[in-house]
Amino acid sequence: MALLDVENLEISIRFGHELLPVVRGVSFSVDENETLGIVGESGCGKSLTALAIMGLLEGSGVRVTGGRMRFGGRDLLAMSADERRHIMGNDMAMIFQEPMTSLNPVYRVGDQIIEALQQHRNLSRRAARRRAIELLDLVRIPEPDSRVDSFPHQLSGGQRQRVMIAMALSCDPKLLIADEPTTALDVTVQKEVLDLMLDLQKRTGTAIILISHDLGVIAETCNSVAVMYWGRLVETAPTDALFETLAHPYTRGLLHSIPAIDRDVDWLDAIPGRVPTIGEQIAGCPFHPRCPRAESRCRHEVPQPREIAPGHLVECHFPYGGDR
Amino acid sequence: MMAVASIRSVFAGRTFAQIGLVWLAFVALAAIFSPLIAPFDPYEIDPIARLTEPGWPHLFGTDHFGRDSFSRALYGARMTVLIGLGAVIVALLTGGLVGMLSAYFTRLGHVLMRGVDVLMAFPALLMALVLMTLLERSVMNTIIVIGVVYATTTARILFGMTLKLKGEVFVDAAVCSGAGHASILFRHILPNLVSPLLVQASFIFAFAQLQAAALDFLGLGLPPEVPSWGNMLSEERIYVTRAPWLLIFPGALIILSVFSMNLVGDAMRDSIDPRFKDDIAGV
Amino acid sequence: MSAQPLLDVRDLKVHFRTRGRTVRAVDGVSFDIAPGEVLGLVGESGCGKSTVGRALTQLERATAGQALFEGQDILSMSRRQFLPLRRHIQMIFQDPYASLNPRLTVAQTLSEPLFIHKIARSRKDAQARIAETLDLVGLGPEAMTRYPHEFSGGQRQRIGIARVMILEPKLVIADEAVSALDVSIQAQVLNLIKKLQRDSGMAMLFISHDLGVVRHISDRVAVMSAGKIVETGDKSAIFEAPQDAYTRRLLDSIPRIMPLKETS
Amino acid sequence: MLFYTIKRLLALIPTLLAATMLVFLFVHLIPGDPASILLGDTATPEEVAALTRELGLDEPLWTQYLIWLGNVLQGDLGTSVFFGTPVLTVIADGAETSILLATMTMVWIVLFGVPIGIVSAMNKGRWIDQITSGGAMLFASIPTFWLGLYLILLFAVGLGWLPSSGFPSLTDTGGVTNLRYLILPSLTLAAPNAALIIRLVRASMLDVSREDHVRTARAKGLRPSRVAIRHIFRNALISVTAAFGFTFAALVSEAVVTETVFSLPGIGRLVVQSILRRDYPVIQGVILVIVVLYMFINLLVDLAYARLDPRISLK
Repeated sequence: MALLDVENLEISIRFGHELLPVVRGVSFSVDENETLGIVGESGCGKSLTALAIMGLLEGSGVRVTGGRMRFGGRDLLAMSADERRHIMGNDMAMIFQEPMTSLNPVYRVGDQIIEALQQHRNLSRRAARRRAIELLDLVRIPEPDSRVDSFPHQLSGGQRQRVMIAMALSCDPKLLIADEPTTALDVTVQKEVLDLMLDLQKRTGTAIILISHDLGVIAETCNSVAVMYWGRLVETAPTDALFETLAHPYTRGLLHSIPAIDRDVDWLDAIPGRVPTIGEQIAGCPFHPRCPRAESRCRHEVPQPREIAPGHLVECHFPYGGDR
Repeated sequence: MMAVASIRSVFAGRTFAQIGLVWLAFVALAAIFSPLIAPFDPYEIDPIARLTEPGWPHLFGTDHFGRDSFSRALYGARMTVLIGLGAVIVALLTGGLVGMLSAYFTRLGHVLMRGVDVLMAFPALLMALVLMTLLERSVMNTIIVIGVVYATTTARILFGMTLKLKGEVFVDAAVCSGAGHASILFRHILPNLVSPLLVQASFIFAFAQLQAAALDFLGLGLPPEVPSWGNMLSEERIYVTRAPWLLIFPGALIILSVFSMNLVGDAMRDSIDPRFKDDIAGV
Repeated sequence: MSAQPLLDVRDLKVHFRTRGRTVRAVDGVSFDIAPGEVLGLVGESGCGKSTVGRALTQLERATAGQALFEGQDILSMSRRQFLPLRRHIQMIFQDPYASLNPRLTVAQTLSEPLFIHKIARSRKDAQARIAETLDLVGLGPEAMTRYPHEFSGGQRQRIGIARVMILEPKLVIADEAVSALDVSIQAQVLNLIKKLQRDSGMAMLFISHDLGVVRHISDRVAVMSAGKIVETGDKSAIFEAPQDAYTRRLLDSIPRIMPLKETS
Repeated sequence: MLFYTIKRLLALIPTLLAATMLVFLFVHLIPGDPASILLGDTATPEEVAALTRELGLDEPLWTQYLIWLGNVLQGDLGTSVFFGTPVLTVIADGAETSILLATMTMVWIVLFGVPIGIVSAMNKGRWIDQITSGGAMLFASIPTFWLGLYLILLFAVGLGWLPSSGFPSLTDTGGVTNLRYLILPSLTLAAPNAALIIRLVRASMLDVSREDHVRTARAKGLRPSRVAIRHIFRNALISVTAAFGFTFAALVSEAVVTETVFSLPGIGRLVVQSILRRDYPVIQGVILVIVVLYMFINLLVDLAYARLDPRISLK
């Protein structure tokens, strides 16, 4: 059994008196030493999925309305709020997109790490502080002895994200969820932060779920990839297999939309149409209005996931490389 | 059509704000039609009918001059609307303009806003009192004084909001298109300020009522014979034990109207651009 | 490179004074753009690349240096003197949500430059030009009476491009013009910009942090770091054989997707 | 921090000077000869002439201001027309009442405003929030004097629990128990201001609770109460503190009314009475004192603000 098993997850948003499902039928699993990438464009539901796993949806008008999530064999959705909190920040930790605003501006970064430590570990303040300095050193912050007493605004964006990572790792989590952790950072810093995360994973075996809109980041970092479109996982596969087959027309379109860094292409093979918004209603396959392979069946029938190769699932009636 | 739809959406599901709106509509109607509705002349003294209890024909009873309280209350609605609107107009025309221009023309603004800072050092009612000592007690002067008092706050608020809009990309885009100062101020910035200004105006309207009532109470507001809710309270307060209704009715009218205006302002505030919420000075 | 560049920027400096400190946002930048040429200006956040664009449109005052547009120094011009030149030097902004006035319809937004520069003689003339330009950027004439909030991000950026194209400028400064868009939409808009540039023969200063995008659209590339240009060259030279250490580091940092096997 | 304090103090000087100029000009805006105005109707021509000379009233306005400012800096605010004693003494007589009243009011405001605001924010949308925030808005809509009159009617006249008016000094018989005279006035004065603080605490906390770092705090597995106090309230306190300056201004305004309603011998009532008595030196003196005090309170608020928000003081 995998460390995290998500089965048929459904998340809904309250619109007035109605609950509108915005994430549907999402299933995947992650194990120790693994990095799963979830990729998709804005509003596809990737961040909601992450928050749902972490248990941070509560109070935002958004909630899990179906499916199962098992973490270390325990049913996350059946847990009480207290039990959930015991796992949060302890066995499961999260880092967010905006390093500039994700730390509390009025407390020193050391104190914020210490707070996380003392919440789950029975440590004296002195021991916690020592551990905080170790952690800052671990995430390669220079002069951790003095940086521990800095306020967030005194650090650069990259350093703040390192502090976030140190905080997330403070209680040796089994699972780390990183929601667009490098999107706000420059490419050079992005590389350092991603390298750091993978390096730490090698040492601790932490499972990672990396959420990103950037196929490049996913390709370089993850063992397996889940492509999300309009609240559904349209393609899930080991990274190599995914980029080799590009079975789903959306996955393929997404890749072709990215201007290459090492080749000259005159015109990009762009996906036509626009990115659907989260509350929109689409009959049949959600991608059919933009899909070059769409046929009448796609307009009426929602494709179900099917396995085109071991561990390679596609939700498409006419995937590339499949039999037409 | 669009305006009606947006008013609906602002007040949808806000029962209290809706009630407030209805009450304010009543006050407005009373203000407009008071000469037609009022059963008595609000100034008419009747020494025989002093301090009569509420009943027929004196719905709210009579005061110690024997004047009909209900008629005075109806005419008082007029003062309420007059002072509220007047203060809003004065505050927006003086302070609003200063704030907007100061934010747009930085150099001028630096000087003007320092002046506003100085005036802000005078607490509102104190400033009103001082100004009233220099002026005669009249309706016009009361409006001007209250308006001027809120002009400083208004200037500050508009300064902040204009500054935010001036940094907007669409303003840069207009500059790149070649738009001049007037076009940017009045075509690009001002229309975006209308909704937050409406919210601010409703709060100024509410504050102005309380200030006017306080001035009346201190004997430094409207001339005492003018029928206003503040004067009704102020004139009759010594009879509070003998004729408590004389204070209950005008007091309730003030509270209801100010409360309604605050509720309406609060509802509208939730519907405006969140960036401007912190700028608004209100309840 | 042609004999007479359209824009010749020499030793441009833009310094900001805040709280007694001087920030040298742009510190001696020189480059030129030939008519019809696309120069990509690439660099990381805070390197001053956007400030260069803002100085060239007088959104920011230059501290020193010259920018000769068809031989005239635009930096030393007053707001009034610069006005007629604005028609020829236009800017596309990053954020499609913030760059359109929410209170104006598309037609109102697009007619503003037409009337300022006296291109349209009448309302009818303006309408025709607006419809034509909207068609050019892939929007129908029904867009005219609608407000920005009725459009998606990609469509709004098309409107922003229409506002620029309606003036038929000689030089367009695109400041992170596709950075706020989703990947699939970014590709559409990039194709559009490239097509419009080729068809109209306008020159472009394309400012971006995204090296892939810059490679795709530019003829030549300038790499900027800490207020200075560290390397300029033809795009093949910059991307295939970078000379500067910073350029190399930048290129090395980009995550790559393994070359895909074409299956279809 | 010390550097910041000094910087703020220096920045205060021009505003302070400009404000004193306005206060000085006040007497000159009143129609009539300033010396006669300052001396009242009963003054003899000799007295008028003497004061004209003393204040340099025949000199240019600029010189007059400097003379006046010099006198003020030496503690000479002129002489009360009504009392015939130095203005400073008249103000000092009212100071005890007003300071005690303000302190007691502040205690109520903090005691009621902050906790109710926190509870309101933590229960956003539930009935307890609707009652507290709606109730707060209602209290902010009540004219101070009306509330005062009815409190007197209920607790003094009706129930007879508390005195209705006046305030004997703490040094008089009764000592500290004389504070009971200030209970009703301070509650009257506190009501609308506590209401504003409730609304403000609630609004600021709701704003902060939407910030990213609160999500980080929750992701640590902290208890909701800890997140609410240590992360949301602590950060909301920054904007709440900023509002305390305005609260002081509101207090001064409403104290004028409250002291009149309860016939308290404080500075607020002094202003009103002086205006009615046309005792201009006292009016001028009180305004000056209040404006200077207000500026220093704003300075204190700024410093407190800087202490609460490390982004400001460490810049």
